Amino acid sequence: MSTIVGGIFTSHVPAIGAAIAKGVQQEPYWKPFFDGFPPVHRWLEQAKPDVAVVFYNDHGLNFFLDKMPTFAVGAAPRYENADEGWGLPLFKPFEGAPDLSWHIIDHLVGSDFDPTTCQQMLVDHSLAIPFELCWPEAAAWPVKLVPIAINTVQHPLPSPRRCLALGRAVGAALESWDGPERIVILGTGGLSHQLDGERAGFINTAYDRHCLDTLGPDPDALARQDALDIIEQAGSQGVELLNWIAARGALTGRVEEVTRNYHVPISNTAAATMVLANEAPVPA
Amino acid sequence: MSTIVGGIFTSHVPAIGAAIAKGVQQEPYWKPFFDGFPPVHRWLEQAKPDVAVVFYNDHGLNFFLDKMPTFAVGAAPRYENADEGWGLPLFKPFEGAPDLSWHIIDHLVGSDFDPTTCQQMLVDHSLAIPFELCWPEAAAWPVKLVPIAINTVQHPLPSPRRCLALGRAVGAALESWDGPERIVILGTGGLSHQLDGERAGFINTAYDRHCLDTLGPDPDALARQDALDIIEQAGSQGVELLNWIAARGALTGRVEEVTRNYHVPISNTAAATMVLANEAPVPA
Amino acid sequence: MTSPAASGPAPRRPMSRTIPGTPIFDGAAATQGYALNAMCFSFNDPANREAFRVDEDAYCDRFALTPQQRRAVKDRDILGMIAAGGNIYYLAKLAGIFGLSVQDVGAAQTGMSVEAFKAALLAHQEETA
Amino acid sequence: MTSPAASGPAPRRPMSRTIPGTPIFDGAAATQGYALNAMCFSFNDPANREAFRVDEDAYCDRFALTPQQRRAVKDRDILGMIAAGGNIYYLAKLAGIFGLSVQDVGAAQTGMSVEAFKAALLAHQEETA
Ligand SMILES: [Fe+3]
Ligand SMILES: [Fe+3]
Repeated sequence: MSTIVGGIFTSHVPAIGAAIAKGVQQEPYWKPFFDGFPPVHRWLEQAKPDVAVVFYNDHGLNFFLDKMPTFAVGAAPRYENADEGWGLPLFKPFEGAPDLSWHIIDHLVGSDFDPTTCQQMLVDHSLAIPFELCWPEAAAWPVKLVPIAINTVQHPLPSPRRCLALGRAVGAALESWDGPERIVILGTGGLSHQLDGERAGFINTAYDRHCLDTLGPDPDALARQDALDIIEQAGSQGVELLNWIAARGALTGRVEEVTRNYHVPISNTAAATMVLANEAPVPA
Repeated sequence: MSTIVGGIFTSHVPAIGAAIAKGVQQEPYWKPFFDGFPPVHRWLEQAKPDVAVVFYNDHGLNFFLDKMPTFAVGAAPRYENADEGWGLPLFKPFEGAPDLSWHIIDHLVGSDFDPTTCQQMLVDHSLAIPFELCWPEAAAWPVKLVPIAINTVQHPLPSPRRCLALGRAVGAALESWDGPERIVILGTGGLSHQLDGERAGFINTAYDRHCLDTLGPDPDALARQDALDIIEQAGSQGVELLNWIAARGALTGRVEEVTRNYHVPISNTAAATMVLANEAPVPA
Repeated sequence: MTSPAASGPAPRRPMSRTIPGTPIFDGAAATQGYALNAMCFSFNDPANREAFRVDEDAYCDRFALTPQQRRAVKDRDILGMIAAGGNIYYLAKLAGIFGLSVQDVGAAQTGMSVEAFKAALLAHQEETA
Repeated sequence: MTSPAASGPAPRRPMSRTIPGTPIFDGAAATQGYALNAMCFSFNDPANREAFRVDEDAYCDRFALTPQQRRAVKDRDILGMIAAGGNIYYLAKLAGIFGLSVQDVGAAQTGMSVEAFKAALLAHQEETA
């Protein structure tokens, strides 16, 4: 029987990757953000996941508007990162878990979700930077990958309620998986930020704190907003919170907050990091 | 207010296109099939649709296994046919109805469907041949197009129940569309046939007749089977019946059979044609 | 286009339900067959069809076909291609290069002559009288 | 890659809800902006970035940008690109070619100096104390 060990939630700003590449994690601008990660590393050492199921959003690397999925599930034996337009150094490749991917896809389609399945898929910084943050200096990633991309780019976006339901269906699929794997869930992006329009630079620390406080104990409360409510409160790219909500849904047991960090700003973004451990409910 | 005039259901075997290109419609092999269409033409002359919403399946022209949607909705201003691998003559291009496409997509995502949206999309014989059959010798297609592709290629396939629900959600979207358009629904493919495996050549006329008898009055009965039940009864490609079931769902009123034709074989296929007129229920 | 397979195909998982003589192209088959299907998909482009005709081996190399897939392609063995993960919607494009109609393909898989296969199809006509 | 627009962009439909200063990239915007976004998507390939740098006009021609889109690109006018249907996730790739950081892009859209824009971001730090 597989085990869902918990969820890691973190921002994925490209500048974080640049800071890692330059080795400036201890400089005053960056230290308060990177200081959030030693507790994550200690938790990972004890949780020992073998597989990461990652809810993220593609930023125009693998998907374009000719074929724009609402939800896409990777089912490849291997995933590569690639140039996203800025010629930055590439991230290490990722080993897939296609059998588990197909198990999840079978379960999703059987539960009235309509995913796009991807047997070949490039993954961008929004998946790779959280890996760099979780497993710095790894020669190879210590976990296999099942990537699940959520459309946060083109409206209509899936509703927060639908994203939570997607996560819960993924969680149910993982619970019914026969393998011995220890599975960690990642949700990447956010929190509040806005890159476009006259409101560019918008940040809402009160809303972010509300989200951090609510995600663990009452995700349904976050799912009662619609996507435009989130955009109003968290900025146009703050809607990447959808990835967090979906990831939270995949934690099917009793969750407990292990660590959190919140620091403003990283680039244009209110950066947050949180770990929720997932304890299977004890049978009565 | 738009009007859903009815649904046209027909097989889409590539050989039909070849027969049209060769002008052999009146030869003994083909005549019983093409004889099914004059009543369709007469109905179309009176129904006068402006837009066709077409449920079909892509045969490896626009979609490959790298990005394989369960449901894909076109939202392009124009669609082209292209070489599907056999170098056959190409079909005329299709004018899109992007505003209506987006209205449908908004409604679908708002109703917990997870479509892939396609602003650029090639459409294959399974869409074009039914157009050729409905509007032979048209200099340009007299209807605009909203194409909706259903995955019938790679399992897990969407369930018949999900396809019927998809069609019903599309029908609800069309009913809430403010434009003056007269809309015809097309469902293409089937009926029983199987191209692959030791059971290739499988045809099941009793099951086909059951489907033709049931589709209009009781589509939910067809939707109580699962996709593998259909494959068992209708052959692996007979599962294109999913397109018919979805198209039937989009007929939201009282349906009445206008014409039907059933002829075996066309190529390896039991070929069927049916028109169901859609009468908006009279308000009490 | 290259195959995503890093270390050979995964073994096909057992299907929960089988329908005799009827391949189900599920995730396990799709994983196993990716290279072959990718090659077949490339045949939408006539230049690729020509390249295959000119040097079949080199073309199979380009898509990193598995030995099982190469053998089935070399032998024009449709059931072998399907057993190696090929999907009929893509294989149909390769069959076109080989000059095979869907009746030829059907006959080959059922072990019938093409005439017998066509006659069996026509025999259903009586049921529609 | 060519634009699918047969006869110019459709007019943007009115949004049912607006959030001041916050573009919503919906179907109407996506229809209007397809050519511009397709060009920006092409910049994932460094050879395309170089081709744009060498001859900007010719590159815009290749993607059949609308006059409104061309003008906004020529003027490095981010709000103009968005008004012409550009989506920030794709425009970010073009901004990279222009050597603009996300702070530069933010400052340009808000009418602030880059220093003032950065200072406004940093000012939120107090709220987290
Ligand atoms: Fe992001
Ligand atoms: Fe077909």
